[in-house]
Amino acid sequence: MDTAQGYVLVTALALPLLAAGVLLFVPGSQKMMARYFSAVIGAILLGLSVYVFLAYQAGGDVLQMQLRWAWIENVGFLGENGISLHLGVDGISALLTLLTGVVAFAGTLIAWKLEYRAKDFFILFWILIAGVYGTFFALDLFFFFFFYELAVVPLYMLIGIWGSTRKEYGAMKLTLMLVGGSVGIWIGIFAVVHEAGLGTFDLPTLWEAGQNGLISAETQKIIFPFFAVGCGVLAGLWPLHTWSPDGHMSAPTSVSMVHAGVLMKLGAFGIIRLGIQILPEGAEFWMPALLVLGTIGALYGAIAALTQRDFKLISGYSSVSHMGYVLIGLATLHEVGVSGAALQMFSHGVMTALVFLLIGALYDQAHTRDLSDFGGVAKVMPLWVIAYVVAGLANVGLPGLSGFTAEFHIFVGAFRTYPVFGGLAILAAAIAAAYMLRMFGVVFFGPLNPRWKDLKDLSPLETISAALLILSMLAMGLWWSPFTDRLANTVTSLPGVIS
Amino acid sequence: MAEHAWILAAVPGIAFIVMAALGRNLPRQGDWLAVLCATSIFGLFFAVLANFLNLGGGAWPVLNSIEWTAIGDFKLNMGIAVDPITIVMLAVITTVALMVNIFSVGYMKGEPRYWWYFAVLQLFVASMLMLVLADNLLLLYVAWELVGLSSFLLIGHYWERRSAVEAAKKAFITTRVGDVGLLIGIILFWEATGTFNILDIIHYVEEGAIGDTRLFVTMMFILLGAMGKSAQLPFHVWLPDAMEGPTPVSALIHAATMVVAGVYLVARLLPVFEAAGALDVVLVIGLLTALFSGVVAFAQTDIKKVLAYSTVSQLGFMFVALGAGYASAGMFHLFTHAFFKALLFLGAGSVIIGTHHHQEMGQLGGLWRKMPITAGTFLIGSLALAGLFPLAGFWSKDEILHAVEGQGTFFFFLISIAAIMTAFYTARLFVRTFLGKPQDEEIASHTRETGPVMTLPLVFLAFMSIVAGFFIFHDFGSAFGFPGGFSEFVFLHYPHAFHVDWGLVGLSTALFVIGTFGGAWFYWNGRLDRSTVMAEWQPKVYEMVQRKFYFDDLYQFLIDRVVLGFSYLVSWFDRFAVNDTGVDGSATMTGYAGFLLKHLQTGRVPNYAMAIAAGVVALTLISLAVGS
Amino acid sequence: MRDFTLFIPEFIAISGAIAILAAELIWPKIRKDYLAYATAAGALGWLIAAIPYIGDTAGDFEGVLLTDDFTTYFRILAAGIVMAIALISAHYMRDRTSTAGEYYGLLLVAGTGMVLMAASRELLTAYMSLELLSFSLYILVGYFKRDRLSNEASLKYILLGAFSSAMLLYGISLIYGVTGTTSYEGIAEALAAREGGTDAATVVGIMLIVAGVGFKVSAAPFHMWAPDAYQGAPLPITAFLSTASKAAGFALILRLFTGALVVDAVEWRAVIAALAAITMTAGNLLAIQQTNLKRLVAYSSIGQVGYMLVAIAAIGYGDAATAESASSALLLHIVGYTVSTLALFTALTAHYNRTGDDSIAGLRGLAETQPFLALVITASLFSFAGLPFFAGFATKLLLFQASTTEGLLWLVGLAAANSFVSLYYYLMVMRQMYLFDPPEGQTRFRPSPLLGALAGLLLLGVLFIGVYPQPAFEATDRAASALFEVSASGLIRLP
Amino acid sequence: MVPMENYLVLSGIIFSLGVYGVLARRNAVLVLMSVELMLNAVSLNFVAFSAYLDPDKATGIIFAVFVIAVAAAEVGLALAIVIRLFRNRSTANVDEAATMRW
Repeated sequence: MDTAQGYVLVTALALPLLAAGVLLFVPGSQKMMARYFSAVIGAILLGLSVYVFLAYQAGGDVLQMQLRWAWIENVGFLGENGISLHLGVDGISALLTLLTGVVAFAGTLIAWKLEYRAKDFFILFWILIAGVYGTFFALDLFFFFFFYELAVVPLYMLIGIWGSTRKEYGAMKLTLMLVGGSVGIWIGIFAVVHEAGLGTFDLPTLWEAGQNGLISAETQKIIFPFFAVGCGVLAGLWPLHTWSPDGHMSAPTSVSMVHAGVLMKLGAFGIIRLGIQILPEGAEFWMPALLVLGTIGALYGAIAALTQRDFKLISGYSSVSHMGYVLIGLATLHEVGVSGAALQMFSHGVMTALVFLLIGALYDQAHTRDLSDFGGVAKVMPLWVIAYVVAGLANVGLPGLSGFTAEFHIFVGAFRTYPVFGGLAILAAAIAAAYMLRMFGVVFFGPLNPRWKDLKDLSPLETISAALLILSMLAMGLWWSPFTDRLANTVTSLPGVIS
Repeated sequence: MAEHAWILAAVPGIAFIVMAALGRNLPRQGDWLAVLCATSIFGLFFAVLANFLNLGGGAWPVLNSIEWTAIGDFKLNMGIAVDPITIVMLAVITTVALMVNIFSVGYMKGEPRYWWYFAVLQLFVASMLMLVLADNLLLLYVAWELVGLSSFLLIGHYWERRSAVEAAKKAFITTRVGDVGLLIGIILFWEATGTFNILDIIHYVEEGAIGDTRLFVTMMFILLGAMGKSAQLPFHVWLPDAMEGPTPVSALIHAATMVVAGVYLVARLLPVFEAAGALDVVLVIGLLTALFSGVVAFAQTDIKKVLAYSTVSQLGFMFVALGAGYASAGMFHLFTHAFFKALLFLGAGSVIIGTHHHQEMGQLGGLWRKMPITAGTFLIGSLALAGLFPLAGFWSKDEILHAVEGQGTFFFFLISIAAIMTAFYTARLFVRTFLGKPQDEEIASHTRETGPVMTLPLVFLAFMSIVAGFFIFHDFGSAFGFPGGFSEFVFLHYPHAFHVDWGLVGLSTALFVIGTFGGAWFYWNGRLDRSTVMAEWQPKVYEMVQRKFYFDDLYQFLIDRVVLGFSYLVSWFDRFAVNDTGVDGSATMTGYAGFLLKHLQTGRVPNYAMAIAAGVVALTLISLAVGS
Repeated sequence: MRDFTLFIPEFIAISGAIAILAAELIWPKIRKDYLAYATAAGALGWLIAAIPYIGDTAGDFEGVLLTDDFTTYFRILAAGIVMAIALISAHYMRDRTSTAGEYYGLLLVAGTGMVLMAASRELLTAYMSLELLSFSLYILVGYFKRDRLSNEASLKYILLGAFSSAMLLYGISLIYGVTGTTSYEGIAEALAAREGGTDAATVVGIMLIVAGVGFKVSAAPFHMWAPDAYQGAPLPITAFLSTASKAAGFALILRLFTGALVVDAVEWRAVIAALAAITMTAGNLLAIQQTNLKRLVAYSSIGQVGYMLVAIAAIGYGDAATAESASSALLLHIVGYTVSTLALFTALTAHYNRTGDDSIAGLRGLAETQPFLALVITASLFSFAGLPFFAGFATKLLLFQASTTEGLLWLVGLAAANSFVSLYYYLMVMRQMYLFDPPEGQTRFRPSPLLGALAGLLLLGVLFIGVYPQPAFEATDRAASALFEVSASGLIRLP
Repeated sequence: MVPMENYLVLSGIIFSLGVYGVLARRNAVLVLMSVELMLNAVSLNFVAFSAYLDPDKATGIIFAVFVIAVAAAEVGLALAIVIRLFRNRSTANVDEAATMRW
């Protein structure tokens, strides 16, 4: 059964790549075909992702749906299982798979209205999605890195071609910073594989090596920062977050959605997969530093967001703030805190995807994102405003929405380990309320600026996407156990995680 | 039924979902659904009550919980606990909610987003019921935030008005600051005891499981949350502004139910506060709040603002009672206050509708002729607030005075002053609004009494304002199934049978007389000359009072200059230092290094040859240096 | 033993060269692209003839040449490169010159030189093979004799080439003086038998040899000829320079260093590491500043040489197993790099044949006018940058991983960082193609079927090596183990 | 018999002179001649080593012969290129052949 389920993972991984391959041969003028085709692929992927999440058994083994195809072995320095296409999910990646399915589908629908080189867009989009799935599924260091890079690189063109405001600068900066981060991961990989001396890139084997002392504590302490900073860049680790505001400002809507929604999670996920699991001792040694950076990020992002005038900058900084929570959660190395980090990844993913969706819907009509240009938009775009309010409330951690579920776990974990930082993190949540409500007040409410009386509300496609995302937020907010149960075993099995 | 009291919260919750989803398309935009819902929970409450009383004291509290989530050793249950305090709160909430729902049908007629108003009202009721039913602090916090959200939505109901938006924002953010404290406190409890369950926590604390300092700190954080929600100094600023919301909302949320959540929380955790030695803090805060807002109420001219400051002041009274260790006194005042303050707010609403949206006292006056029912019920409410024997407010205030008696003369004196002030501004309010001559004939000519949809709730609440006080009596209580009266019923841990202390009754009545007649004399028949005496005699003091002791200005200054200033600083730092210098700078430096380096490539053969020769020399040197 | 059957493939190549020269002498009016096809056919024959040698027992030719899997590996590589370059050149040369016989003949000769460099087990033979390749290249670079840039390029190349080969020879003479022999085995034994510590003659000799071969592979600071030569040379020759010439250099280095000098690794390993660091850094930093595509590729290939030198340094630092796996990974990387480069130049030539513009800005809007070429260029540049799905990702990762040894982690880290810097200028090229609209008047065009097919084929190769490197890696692993069967790593002299 | 060191020193001096010539001369022909000087130093080295250390096999002498041959070919090729340079630019100054740089 396990292997059979493994083919689900292979399908989820191969499908977007196949889609990209097929689209390559679709004439550029056949836009509708590309759209329908992508929507179908997105729907199938959503189905597969939901399946993966639901089929992951809460009480079962940590790694499920494993599948291993030999790839490169017994050659050069590589031994048995040197590099293999080893796929599988644990609780955290099952959750993030679900997130990917949801956000990718929503993103596909949003990209519907793209006119300029629509086909090319979808090609790159699907490559990116394949990279994301691959990173979550990979249980082999080589393929982890392979897909990690695969997810990052298409962004350059996605932003550079279809972006707005200072798109070339944003695209170049974003790509370089993210790839720069992956250099750190790369170096870490060299060191880990070399130190383990097993001639294999197989992650479970390396985890064992790291936990059984094959990689000495001293070495772990040296290697861990490479992983942490490398992945941290993508996770918006302060002070390496500056690609986030600029990149998001430039990116087209569905790219922002996928990027902030899913891609940033790859970074945090990498810290778990590579940092905590391979290098438990290094992780334990460095976590206080990560905690401080995470806390700074959480506060800094929130405070900076208070006075921004651009929607996307607010969301960009708020992402920095929320990813700060994720880092705090990880840094607690406490079972509740780490679960919280995983939950926050999901929560922030759907929430921020929704926010970018909505910003895009407004920007496409208004061609400005300056807060002070607006006012009383609720009059003309009620659905839009409701969706935004829901997203905003999730952002400020209102109970009943996913944000609270996640943040609560993080706070609990943080208080058990580092109470002062836990308090600061909660403070950041209060500041979040301030910047969100400020934006609500300025943009949504008050007298309607007559300039905007012709704004249209969400289109049906946008409504479907938004509803899907809101549903996800509500699901996690209202009923925790399907999510926490799946995380429980995984989190407690992480090395060095205390209870 | 009592163990299924969660149904009480579920009914309005479902009503909210149905109304929010279908709302506008329902007949009459679904207001009947709201009233139906309120009626049914009102009825269900009696089912719960009957069952609860039948079970008898041995079965209290009635518990019912399920496992919610578990991660490793971290286990979390969610459920309800029904004990007498809960029952009291349920009584208040269901009753006032029913009245307000009915009243709203009249008040909100023709207003924008009629359906949405009722939908959110149901959300509020659901959350509020959940808040009082919760058996653990986490669920309580969840409900706590949700009532905050409903309050935010309802205050901002007229969002086309900039002031309403600002008020809603202010309410949400101010209470949120307190909520941060509450959440920290809750997690600190968990940290110390490993549970969120309220009864377990109390149990642990009584066993001395938490160290003194730590417990005190925890309780301070919890208190922060209670102060925020109950608008205690210095968090009181949001409540008067919240009057931007529709008036029935003010009655329900900002007088009877939500704002007393803080009182409820402190009463609930009173043993813990006591163990932590934090009661004095509660007392002092309550007293300061009571006095402060009593003073500010003098200078307010908007009916609703006066009532708002009065509410803040009365909440202070409740805190004082709790701080004195008399949970029953606090809860009793909460109980009676809910009825007469709801009555007053609804009365104010009736005035607003009757006069076509005028609520400045300076423009009103002499309304009793045009609106006799409103005036009559308002009078009852006012007298109850001022503490006329034997109306509801008298008994509860009497209890509070009794409670403070033990805290020393100084506190007793101050609380008496506060009581006089209450009577004084209440008299001012009533006299200037309903008695004397109309100040504005234009308004007066249009004024009509409101219809039965609005007056009937007033009458009912007036009735309650008269009789609610009698629940304190043993015999009265026995008749309803709880011998010992309110005090004993509410707080099993602190049995405190009620005895009428005639000395105190006399004093209390004296305070009422001084306050009321002083106020009435002062403001009788629109004698504005006398009311402006203060403004002329001590303009600075008067201005200070009118500007609410500059609290709002101070906060505004702090936000504009300090918080936002800091934010600008951070943004600038982020752009300039982190981004332009750190990130772009390193990119530029890399490019510049390339630029410098490329000039070595001169294109001339001798230079190239020189590089080769120099390279050989350098390599040799490196080799000799490293190799040996 | 003089077993001439060992070199049947090279005989075919040389015969082909002579035949082509003769053909043009006999039929001066022959269509020049036919010569290209003939060359390609010859190279194909060469390649086919080389196939039986795969896995065959090592054949020793008088102790100076050795045909083992290592040699065969370079044979196939050389034949492949020559074939591809000939096809790339077909239209390019037809349009630009009236005599192409020497051009195609010399391609085959140069390829043979490359194979002999890989096969040499003796310094004189190695030197002669090197010069065989170099002389061919001098002429090829300056083939457009009336073109000022081409002429200037070949002048610089030959003057500096002669200078550096004099250095190399002086180094060889010193080593000969110290050891009394020129055979690799003999040198290794003599160095191992030598008593006492460092002696200046050996060190200077090795350094001069390093300079000589460093010049050949264009390692900084011996690289300066390369950008100029690349820019001035005919476009296909630029491709040839950056593939065959570098591969040959590394073939010689691998044979020489593992067969003879590895004994004295302590003397040169730090130097090679430093050379690698300087080379990759200089190459990548300078590449950022370029506006000409050929120069960009030149500097980028210098950066690549830096990465490759990491493996050579690892041979000096690691144990025998590390050395072998590093060599194997290096050979794999050379394949990946070669295929990517050829793909790039195929596409660039197709573009150049139409526009005659070899500046980066000339690629503007290529994604609109010719999406396929843009895709091929993107694939090869991303392959250089080491991005997934393309050869460079897998080969570079394996190369660095195999080269990771104690004391060399810093270099591997620097290499990774450099490969990040390189992404910037590759993206700058991408930017021209994808982010901008084509200049006025540029319309969609089709590349010639020949180049299109070749580019497609090479693109598939790039993807194949990137996604499933196992077969290629196995082949290079065999080559490396053949190399280490005759290596002197057993004689390593400890400091 | 003359000690081997003398040959080596002489060869070293000649080689250095050659290097100096390459670095200092601007005329392409003179640069070439300097390279020849270096190659001669190499040949001297080989012959000396061969005569003193390896008289039986004479590897060095053979090497020297090859070096001479290669040098001749090299000069032939290089001179042809210099002539093209002169044709193209009317100068044999290597400094002026610096169109391509940076």
